[in-house]
Amino acid sequence: MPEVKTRTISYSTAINEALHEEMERDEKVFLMGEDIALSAISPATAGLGDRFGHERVRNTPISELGFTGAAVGAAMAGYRPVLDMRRIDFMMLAIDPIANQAAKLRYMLGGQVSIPLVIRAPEGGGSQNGPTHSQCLEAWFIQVPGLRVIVPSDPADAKGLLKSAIREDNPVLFVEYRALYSLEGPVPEGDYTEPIGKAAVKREGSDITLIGIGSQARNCLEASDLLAREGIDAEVVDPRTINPLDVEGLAGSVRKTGKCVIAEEGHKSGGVGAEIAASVQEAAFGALKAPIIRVAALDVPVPVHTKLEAIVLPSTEKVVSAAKKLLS
Amino acid sequence: MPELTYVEALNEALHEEMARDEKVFLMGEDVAFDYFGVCSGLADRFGRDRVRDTPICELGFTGAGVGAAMAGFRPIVDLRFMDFTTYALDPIVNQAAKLRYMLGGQLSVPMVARIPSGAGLQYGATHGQSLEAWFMQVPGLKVLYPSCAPDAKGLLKAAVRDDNPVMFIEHRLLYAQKTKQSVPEGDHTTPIGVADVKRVGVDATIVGIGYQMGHCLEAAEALAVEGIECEVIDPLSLSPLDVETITASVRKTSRCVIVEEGHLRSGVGAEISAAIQEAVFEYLDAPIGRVAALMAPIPVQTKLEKFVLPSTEKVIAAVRKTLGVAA
Amino acid sequence: MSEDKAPLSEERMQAMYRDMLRIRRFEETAFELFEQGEVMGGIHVSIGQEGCSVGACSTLREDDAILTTHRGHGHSIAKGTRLPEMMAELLGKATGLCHAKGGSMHIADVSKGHYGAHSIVGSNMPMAVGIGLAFHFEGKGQVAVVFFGDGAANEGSFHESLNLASIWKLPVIFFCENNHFASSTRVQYATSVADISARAGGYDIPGVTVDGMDVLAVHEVMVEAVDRARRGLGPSLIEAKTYRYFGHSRKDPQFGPYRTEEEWNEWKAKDPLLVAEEILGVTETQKKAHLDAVEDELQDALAFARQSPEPEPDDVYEDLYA
Amino acid sequence: MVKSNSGLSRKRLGEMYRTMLRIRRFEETADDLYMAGKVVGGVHVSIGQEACSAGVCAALREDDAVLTTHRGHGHSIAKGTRLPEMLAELMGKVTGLCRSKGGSMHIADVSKGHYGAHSIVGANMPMAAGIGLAYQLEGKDRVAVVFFGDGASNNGAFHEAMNLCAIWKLPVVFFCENNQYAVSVPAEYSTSVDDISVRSKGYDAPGLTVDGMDVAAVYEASREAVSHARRGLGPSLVEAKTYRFFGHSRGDPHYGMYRTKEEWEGWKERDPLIVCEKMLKMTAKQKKAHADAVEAEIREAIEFAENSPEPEESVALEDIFA
Repeated sequence: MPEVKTRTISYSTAINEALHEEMERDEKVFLMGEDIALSAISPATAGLGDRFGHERVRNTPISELGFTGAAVGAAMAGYRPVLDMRRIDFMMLAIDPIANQAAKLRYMLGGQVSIPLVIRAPEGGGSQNGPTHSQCLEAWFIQVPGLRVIVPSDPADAKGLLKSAIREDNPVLFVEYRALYSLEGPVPEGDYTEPIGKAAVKREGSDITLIGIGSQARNCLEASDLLAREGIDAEVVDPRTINPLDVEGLAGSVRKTGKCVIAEEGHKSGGVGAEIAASVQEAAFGALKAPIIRVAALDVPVPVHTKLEAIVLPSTEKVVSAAKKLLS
Repeated sequence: MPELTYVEALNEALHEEMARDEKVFLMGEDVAFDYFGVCSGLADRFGRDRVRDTPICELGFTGAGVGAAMAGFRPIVDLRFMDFTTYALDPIVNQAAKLRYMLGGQLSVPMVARIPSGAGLQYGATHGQSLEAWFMQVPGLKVLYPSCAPDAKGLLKAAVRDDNPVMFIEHRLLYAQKTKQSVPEGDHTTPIGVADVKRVGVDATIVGIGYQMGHCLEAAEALAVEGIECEVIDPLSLSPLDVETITASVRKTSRCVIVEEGHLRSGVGAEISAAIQEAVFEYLDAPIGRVAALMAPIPVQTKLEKFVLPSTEKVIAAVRKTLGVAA
Repeated sequence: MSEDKAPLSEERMQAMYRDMLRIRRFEETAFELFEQGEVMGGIHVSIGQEGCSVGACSTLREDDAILTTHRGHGHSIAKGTRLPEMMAELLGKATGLCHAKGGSMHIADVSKGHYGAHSIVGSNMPMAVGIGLAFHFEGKGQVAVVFFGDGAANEGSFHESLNLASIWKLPVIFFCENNHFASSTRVQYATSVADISARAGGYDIPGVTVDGMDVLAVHEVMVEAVDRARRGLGPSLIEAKTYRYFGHSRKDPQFGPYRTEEEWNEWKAKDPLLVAEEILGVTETQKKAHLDAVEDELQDALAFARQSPEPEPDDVYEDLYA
Repeated sequence: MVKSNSGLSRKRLGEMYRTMLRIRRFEETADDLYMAGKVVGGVHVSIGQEACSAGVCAALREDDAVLTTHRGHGHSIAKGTRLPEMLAELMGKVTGLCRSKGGSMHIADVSKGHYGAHSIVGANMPMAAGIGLAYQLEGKDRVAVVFFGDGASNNGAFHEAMNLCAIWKLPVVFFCENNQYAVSVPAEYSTSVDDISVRSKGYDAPGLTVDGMDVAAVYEASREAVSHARRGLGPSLVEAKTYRFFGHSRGDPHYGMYRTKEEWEGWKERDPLIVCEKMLKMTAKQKKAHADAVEAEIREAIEFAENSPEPEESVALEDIFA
């Protein structure tokens, strides 16, 4: 296999590059969202307005319902809109066009249209933004047939999966974790994509499987380092896509280790971890040696106060202690 | 004990609660006229001020419900189709569920959202969804889903009296049921957060959500003929979820199937399954099974709709699978 | 003439001026604390918009309600919100109005009729309709005022709320502070009408545009709207043209990326405090007396906030369910 | 309210008459089939509103787009949707336009520029904005028309979509069929203005109200609005006052529940077919010729639909993803 040349860039730069390259490649791709034309406010879209003009990098009024529905329409009519939702919390005002229209139209219309739409949805806590600006809501969209949901956890996946998302002929919710924007990592040079629907083993191990979603894949990697110091060899698996969910990819690791911790930033009840736990126990029941444990945000809103927020959100330490509990 | 249909039970609860507490009022599209009989007689009895038709503006009137609740009233908003809540999620998820918490307990939001749900009427993908799992992930909301007349009445009364926002889910096919059931006399409420064992058994536990309870009981009936005794549990309240009652049953039976009408992935069954295996892993003799809508939108065509939705036959097959017995 | 419509006494006008100063100094203090890292979460200061807050709230009774936005310190103070507890909220203390769970974007003091700052743009308008509905039921002549920005006027919730309030003749005043920018997006780009108040015609209600830098002008149009609402004649839409001297939050400077220095200076010349000083003929002595009093109040508030304890870990579970 | 003048050729008006008759007979047939238990899912017929469908679509080119509502058979037919496949859709056949998965509420024939009936009230307007945006980006002079009811005009989606189209000058015509009732709720109760078209002022766009029972008047108003859009001048709001002679769906009768017999009869006298027949001074023979031709077409469609196969179960899992 030829050596892939890489360089180190941040998660937000990786997203920015993917947008540049895809807009360059396909003139049907255009961006819409609040404040996206102003580089200072949106690093992920920095420079795009200058390069491609404000027709294709289109500031919108604060009308989430309106511009999301408009994106569905433009997609039906053959364009490939990429929306910037700014925060997933604001999507609460735009769920109808996403869940009732984008996800279902192709099906309801018997395949007459497709909706090649990408919704970039930054989310997550850790910056004292409080209950309405810190939510992680990706679990909702696993339940909506017709949507793809992507949850990249590092710069290379962010770029490769965003490029795939833009080329995908179906509506994609592309979740970006605000806590990861500054995370740096190796990213291949040139044009590459990552496959949608395929989990990735981020670290191989044999004692326990740590499944981390988005920001928590990072915490799982950190946790695996800490565990290694105590002689525990953890495997870290990142589903990368949660709709469709690569159940086999996840169950395969659990069959090997027999133990599993799932970490996510959303609330525990009804979270992504619930689905993964339910499907993994169905698929790998015979291999499981212990219950699957979920590490997630506590079932309370995310408070503003730094200390309280830290109590509510998951962390590397919480992953470590969950793993140790299973191994004890 | 009086005998009531599901619709009559809901209707009685509304009459009684509106008569009991003048802070209770009802708001929604066509509530004064009401197609289904749930609101029968309310407008005549309590006036159009308290039984308030709204324009088609789910965002507006649900938000208004939150505001009225903040100011001390007890609004009941009628969202007509669960699918329409997609327009009203901001006031429900970002406001009603969080306000008390964000404001450090300065106020509460005693609002009930009545949410008729459910497929099976060939209304298609946008008029029959079951989205209750969404609300389970929102701390601050309570989510109730009664499957029969007595629970419907007792829970709706409890919901109206609860000081928190309650998503009260109803099912359109239950509206259509003409069978009457005994409902406790007088001012009776059903406790929120307590599951109900609808049938006792030892071989497998079936957890049925809302309308699917009917399929579960039919399945249990059919399996009993073959000597398989199922315990059937209705959580009644999805949030808070009574994990204790469910796991107590699974400790006894060691096998469990969860049945819901929502789509499989990340549905109510996912949470219940994850919670059960976490609590009583060592008692389980087989993987926890789930019966749910297939991962396709609900098609209009009758045959296709049936294929996508759960059914008594699918429940029976799932129970057999968990027991390792062939049909 | 109703009590609302009585002419303003000299004393009341001085009090209004003082309230604007209180807001200005509170915001300046808050911003300093923010830059020093003492504030938890983000803040959005309303410096430049004090004429709106005070002009509007000076027409309200204590049992009237307000709802505001992420940029809501000014309205909060003008409505009588307790400063020490408000400051404590900003600093993330257990004694804060919201027990450190809401922060700057959710300041509320329900005991003073302040039903909260709401951080989702547009979300407060339907809630205001509901509070107006409750007031309509109560029949005590209470009024709800909802503050929102030019950006929110393009949200669907604006439309639904004005229609509802109009058909039900609810005592709600929709007060749009058109500060010309939704974050970085200029109102002329995002909004299809020159005067947002023109949208009132779509709901058959009065709509008026007023100079938001002139506290007395704001007061005057509010008196009309409040009177109308109290008499059961329904809602009004008021648009106050104003300007925020600071950036949207911390990330953007006062001018540069999306507005010019010239524009900024033009508006700065119309500073609501200067305008009021001129109209009221505030003397230097009066000004100093006001400033001293305000400073004392702020220092007390800050001391209270700083001395207050942080919340306990177990507090995360408090205040969720009633 | 705009009334028609007689600047329209007999031939053109005759074509519109034929379209209206095709709609009328299709819907009567659909209703019969529904009562006979042959229709899958619900149907909402537009009988009484045919002049809106025929008048608007007569002003469109084949490469223009329409989006409609749950009550969309009329618009579909007027835009050229294939009748056999449409009837097959209603009857749950795999040859249906949507392969039996959308039913009456989601009739679409994208090959004819029909981007779908949309069953969530209000949802089609933002989508129309997006289609308009696509047309603008393409630089072709195509136009999108979105049909909606009086009820939808109170939905936030209306507001956001109108504003977007106005600020971006998108080629979209908002055509409101004010049939006086949102299910059972009268427009005069639910809507804060008498003429919904006045709301266009809130977006600085042209607005007018037209007699929706007069196909020539609808055509003229639409031609104006479509031409405005085609010339790149942005959206218009056209309101047609009309009436559905049937109930909302099969759950409610023609009158007696929420509307009176007198009101119903008053509108029935202005049946758009009768109005048009009078304008054309149609003879009994001419009428029969139209009726016979339409009957033959409908019979063929029924035959096609009846003879079409039901879908295989596997169809339920197709068309989810492209």
